Amino acid sequence: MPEFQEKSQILLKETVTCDIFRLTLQAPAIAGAAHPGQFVMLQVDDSLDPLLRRPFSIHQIAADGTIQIVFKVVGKGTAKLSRLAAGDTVDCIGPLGRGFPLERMNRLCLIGGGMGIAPLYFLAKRLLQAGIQPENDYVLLGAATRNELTLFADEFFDLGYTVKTATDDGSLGHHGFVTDLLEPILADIERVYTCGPFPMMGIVAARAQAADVQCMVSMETHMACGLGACLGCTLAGADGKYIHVCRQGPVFDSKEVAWT
Amino acid sequence: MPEFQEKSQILLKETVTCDIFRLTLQAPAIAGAAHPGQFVMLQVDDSLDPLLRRPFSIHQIAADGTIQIVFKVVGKGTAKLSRLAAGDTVDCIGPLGRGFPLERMNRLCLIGGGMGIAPLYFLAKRLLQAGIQPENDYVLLGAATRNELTLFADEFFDLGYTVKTATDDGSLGHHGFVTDLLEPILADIERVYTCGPFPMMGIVAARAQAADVQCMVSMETHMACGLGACLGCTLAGADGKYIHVCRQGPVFDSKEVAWT
Amino acid sequence: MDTVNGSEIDLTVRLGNLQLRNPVMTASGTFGYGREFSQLVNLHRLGGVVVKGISLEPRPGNPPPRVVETACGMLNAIGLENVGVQGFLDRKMNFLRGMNSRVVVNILGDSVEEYGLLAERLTGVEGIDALEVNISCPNVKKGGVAFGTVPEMAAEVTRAVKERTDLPVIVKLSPNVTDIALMARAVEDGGADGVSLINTLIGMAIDPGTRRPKLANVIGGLSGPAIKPVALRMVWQVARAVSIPVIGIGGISTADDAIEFLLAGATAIQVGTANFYQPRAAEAIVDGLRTYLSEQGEDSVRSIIGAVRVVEG
Amino acid sequence: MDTVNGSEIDLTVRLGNLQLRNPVMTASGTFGYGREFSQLVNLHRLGGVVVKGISLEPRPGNPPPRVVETACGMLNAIGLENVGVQGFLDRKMNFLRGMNSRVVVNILGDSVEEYGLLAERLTGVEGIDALEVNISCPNVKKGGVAFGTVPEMAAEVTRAVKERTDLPVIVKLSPNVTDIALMARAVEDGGADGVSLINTLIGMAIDPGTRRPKLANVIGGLSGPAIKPVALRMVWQVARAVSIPVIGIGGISTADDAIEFLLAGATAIQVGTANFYQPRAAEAIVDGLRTYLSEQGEDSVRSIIGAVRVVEG
Ligand SMILES: Cc1cc2nc3c(=O)[nH]c(=O)nc-3n(C[C@H](O)[C@H](O)[C@H](O)COP(=O)(O)OP(=O)(O)OC[C@H]3O[C@@H](n4cnc5c(N)ncnc54)[C@H](O)[C@@H]3O)c2cc1C
Ligand SMILES: Cc1cc2nc3c(=O)[nH]c(=O)nc-3n(C[C@H](O)[C@H](O)[C@H](O)COP(=O)(O)OP(=O)(O)OC[C@H]3O[C@@H](n4cnc5c(N)ncnc54)[C@H](O)[C@@H]3O)c2cc1C
Ligand SMILES: Cc1cc2nc3c(=O)[nH]c(=O)nc-3n(C[C@H](O)[C@H](O)[C@H](O)COP(=O)(O)O)c2cc1C
Ligand SMILES: Cc1cc2nc3c(=O)[nH]c(=O)nc-3n(C[C@H](O)[C@H](O)[C@H](O)COP(=O)(O)O)c2cc1C
Ligand code: FES
Ligand code: FES
Repeated sequence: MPEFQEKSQILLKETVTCDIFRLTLQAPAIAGAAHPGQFVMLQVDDSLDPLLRRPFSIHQIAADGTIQIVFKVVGKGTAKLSRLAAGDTVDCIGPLGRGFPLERMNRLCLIGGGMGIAPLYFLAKRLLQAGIQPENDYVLLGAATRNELTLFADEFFDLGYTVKTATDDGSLGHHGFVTDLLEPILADIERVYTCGPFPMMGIVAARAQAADVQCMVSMETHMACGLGACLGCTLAGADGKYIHVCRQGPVFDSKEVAWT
Repeated sequence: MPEFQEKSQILLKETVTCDIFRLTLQAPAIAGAAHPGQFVMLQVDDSLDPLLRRPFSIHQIAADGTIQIVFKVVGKGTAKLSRLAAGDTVDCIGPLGRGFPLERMNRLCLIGGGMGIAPLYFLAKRLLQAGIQPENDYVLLGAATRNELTLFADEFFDLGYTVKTATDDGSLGHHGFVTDLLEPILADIERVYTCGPFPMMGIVAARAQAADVQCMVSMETHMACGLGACLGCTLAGADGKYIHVCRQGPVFDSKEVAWT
Repeated sequence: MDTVNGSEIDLTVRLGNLQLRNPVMTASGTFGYGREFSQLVNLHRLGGVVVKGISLEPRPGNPPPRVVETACGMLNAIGLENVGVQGFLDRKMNFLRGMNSRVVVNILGDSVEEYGLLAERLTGVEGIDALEVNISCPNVKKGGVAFGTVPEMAAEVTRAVKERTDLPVIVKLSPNVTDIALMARAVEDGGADGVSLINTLIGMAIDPGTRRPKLANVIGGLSGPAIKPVALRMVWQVARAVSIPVIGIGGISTADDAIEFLLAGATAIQVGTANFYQPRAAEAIVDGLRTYLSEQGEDSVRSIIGAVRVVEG
Repeated sequence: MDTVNGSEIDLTVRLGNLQLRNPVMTASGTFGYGREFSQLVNLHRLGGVVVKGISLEPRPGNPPPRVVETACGMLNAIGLENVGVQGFLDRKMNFLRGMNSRVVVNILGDSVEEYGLLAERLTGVEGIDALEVNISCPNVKKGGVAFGTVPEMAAEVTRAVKERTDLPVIVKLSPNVTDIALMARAVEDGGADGVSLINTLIGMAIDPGTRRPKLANVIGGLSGPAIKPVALRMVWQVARAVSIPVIGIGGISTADDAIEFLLAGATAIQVGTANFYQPRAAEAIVDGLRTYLSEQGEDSVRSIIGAVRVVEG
């Protein structure tokens, strides 16, 4: 699979909430090769603190050679990224990893929690191009509160999907976990795609597996390289062996992952 | 002597050349206590690379509680500082060190080379307040080329001083070293103040000492703390002992310094 | 006792007989003789101040350049410049006595005898609460091998100091050894009341342009955040190896850093290089420690000492 | 031979019998088996690639988390996960043979015998140019003490490998020792054709919130720019202590870093952690080296090896 390193100019910086941002990056080579579920490793500048690149899912690509990422400020690296402005440049390696399978299936369900929503939009768009009827498919989105969700919910809705939301504080949609929205519709569904916090994906995986529905999960770990070289990004696999998130994943069948 | 640590907002950023900048910082406590020849230790942000603060001479203070610094981009720290904009904040400790003596004397000569010009402007202004006749005093300024010099030369001129310039490329004033300008006027002078590269100050000191003219020099070394604590900022003194630049200096009588 | 959210949080710790109001001290050589920071830091809020290493006679130190910045750290080759024990007593103690914080005097020598003599001179002086013995110095009589790299030599220095003083004796260990726990046990056997670690790692830097070492002394001591992981590992190893209190040092600049060392088994910590770039680091750590304890529902800092949760294989 | 400004600059260096087109290699464990970087780096431009450490049998490695970032560095506790010697020969060598760069296989074992067996298996394989012996591993038969901390054990491993191979044998030293020059001399006496250093410093990190070590393995290896000053100092000490070539490793990420090591006496260098954040670091170093030599008026990189200007007292 092709991989590129590009000096990417930030063309647009959108402020979603006070700590969630969406960047549009000029990255034609990466955009040209990207597949939903893949990610990029970003370096803000040549400062050695923080030292390592940070992984971000590709949120969207466009025909003009741009990619988008969405990120939340959680630490040093993301704080620094959030201080950049349109016109600044970041160093971008990608597209990395194995993305979501796209073969034709009826009745899909995309479940995103928090920043896990990011890769699902690229997936949702690509599925449309593959000819899938979005009105029969569900997009379930969860977040802490309303303003982390409205932008994304609207965008999935505009694609034609049936969108349901859940917030921890009840400010939008269901008051509770996004996983609660899955139970009532699970019977209809042939495949679940999910990305979000580990416990959330664990619940989704358990429910899907119980109902014998295929479930694709996008995993997160600490990554030093993103290239399969450091062997740092392991998680426990269901068979007792370790799985390597950056190269074998980040997308796995939920049955490959040890959830406890 | 009072010292303060202030979060200082950048009120104005002036671009002197492509790599020389002047910042106006909101630092009322420091401005209120500063003396010409003193310096501040600046920290750009809480990143650990670069780790240490960087020393900059106080170029000017104003009654509105601001100070100015002038700096040239020579490495990581100054590059980072140069990327800040008005509205950004830096962490500032000062005023530090022992500044220039100001007792009334006739016929002074201020000699600045490169960024060594910075502290001399504060000195020149303070000397005026002390009632000195600037037209009898010389300001000799040297730099690599014209555009590093015009702004400063004009400002000293506007104070009423007799200003002479020298540039390495001959684009302004004397084509050669600023030290060449000293010889013809040295006989008239009672005290020389100088700040600039070590070799330049060495020549100034030698000529002044030969003519029995008092010469005050502002020294530079690597500083880790600027507070007299690390003992890292030593230079060889004329008496074979070490002198500590941050507390005993940065201003010394040229006779205290070992110039070879 | 300090109060946060209505509940009282006890920050006091004991190093043998010595009680500290809180576990946050400043490290030798990075805080001068206290006074240098008095305009910027509230010295009374610190647990203790360890002064710049003192020798029998004043020392001029090494030629410049003496300091150079490295990635997230710095190298220094100050060469133990100091005012000598008499100069210290005459000119520095008066200010230090005025602080509420404990005063620990760091000592260094060229021979076992010098350490003993220094201990004698500093004992019985009002305002000196403890001695910290820097054994990262060359033993001139043993061909310049550092005291801190040979267990027997380290133990001998410790005994020599203990014989001449009734002050608590903290021995400061050098990290430039294969087995730090062995060194710690040696000085414990020598009678040390506590150990502090780490001193600087030995490092070097070269200027490609001039091809010269960046330090006139060629090699120097590496300190700062860069060394924190090594320091923390050593503190953890030593805390499990000895039963005397351990003081953690190395790259500490935030409350989280300090908490890591306490969890690893340190009874107190020292802030070093951070004083240079953030003079208020130690004070901020005292505040941050209190906030952490309150958030974690602890009423005493002592509850977190050695509380790292390690599942051993 | 490469040409800059019309003049030819010779970047070749020799490690014993082995000639490298330039002194820039990639370090074991940081460059996979080469292929992982093939999309981003021109592998043919490198002096050599040292592959991830290989053991007799495949190893699963340690449980996660295995890596954590530190100030200007990182800790890893990969636990020497690897495909085993057979898996390596079957699945990895083919790609490596296609490169113009030298292939060095890094080996590790639990016992002296394992090292010997590995050497045997890897000798006579087309495309393998040298062995690098990682002695920072615990000697299971000697209670888990690392081979690399005891001179006799290090020498024994070296001899065992030399007896079973005619490939150049580079022994990779651990920095977690009191006297690195002693270790280097021991492996030189054991017959090593070269030494490489440093492997990682042992470090630790703790999460204040959970009070758990950030690595499941509790301790791990510290690498990256943070350790460069220590690595450079050790390379300088070793280069003066032995007469075999020295390969410098530790925090190298720019041409200036590499030049510091060459000046200190390294014949070649390896780029480790920098590959993670800047995959093109090694390539950029080759370019930067050439620019530096040309600016300094040197026509061969060999002129700067050991050329640091130290005025000894
Ligand atoms: C494949 C993948 C895709 C991702 N996509 C997105 C995305 O689209 N949007 C988004 O906001 N975040 C995403 N993340 C998470 C993002 O990488 C982390 O939030 C970011 O690295 C934190 O960096 P920091 O310096 O701000 O935080 P730090 O101060 O380094 O740490 C803050 C928190 O982030 C975790 N973290 C730190 N480094 C990493 C790392 N290298 N990998 C994973 N977690 C880390 C830490 O454990 C800690 O809990 C993704 C992670 C992975 C592995
Ligand atoms: C008392 C004093 C007043 C100064 N006033 C000014 C001023 O008004 N304007 C100005 O442009 N510069 C001034 N300097 C110099 C300024 O501090 C350095 O240019 C700056 O620290 C370089 O930082 P850097 O990270 O950009 O460069 P680095 O990458 O750190 O180094 C680049 C060069 O700067 C030198 N340098 C690095 N750190 C220091 C340090 N702490 N002290 C001295 N030199 C250092 C290095 O030796 C090197 O040659 C002053 C220095 C001192 C000691
Ligand atoms: C400039 C400087 C001078 C030092 N002087 C001494 C000293 O005199 N005696 C001593 O025991 N340690 C000395 N140290 C070591 C520190 O006390 C401390 O052990 C070391 O710097 C590690 O801590 P840090 O990373 O927080 O700085 C010095 C360190 C620095 C940076
Ligand atoms: C993730 C990782 C894995 C490593 N694996 C090995 C290994 O298998 N064998 C070995 O000899 N060294 C290994 N090392 C050590 C490196 O080769 C190198 O010696 C060390 O990281 C210091 O160099 P650096 O600071 O440039 O990374 C590893 C280092 C890292 C960071
Ligand atoms: S992140 Fe390095 S192997 Fe996956
Ligand atoms: S800079 Fe620290 S004592 Fe002068």
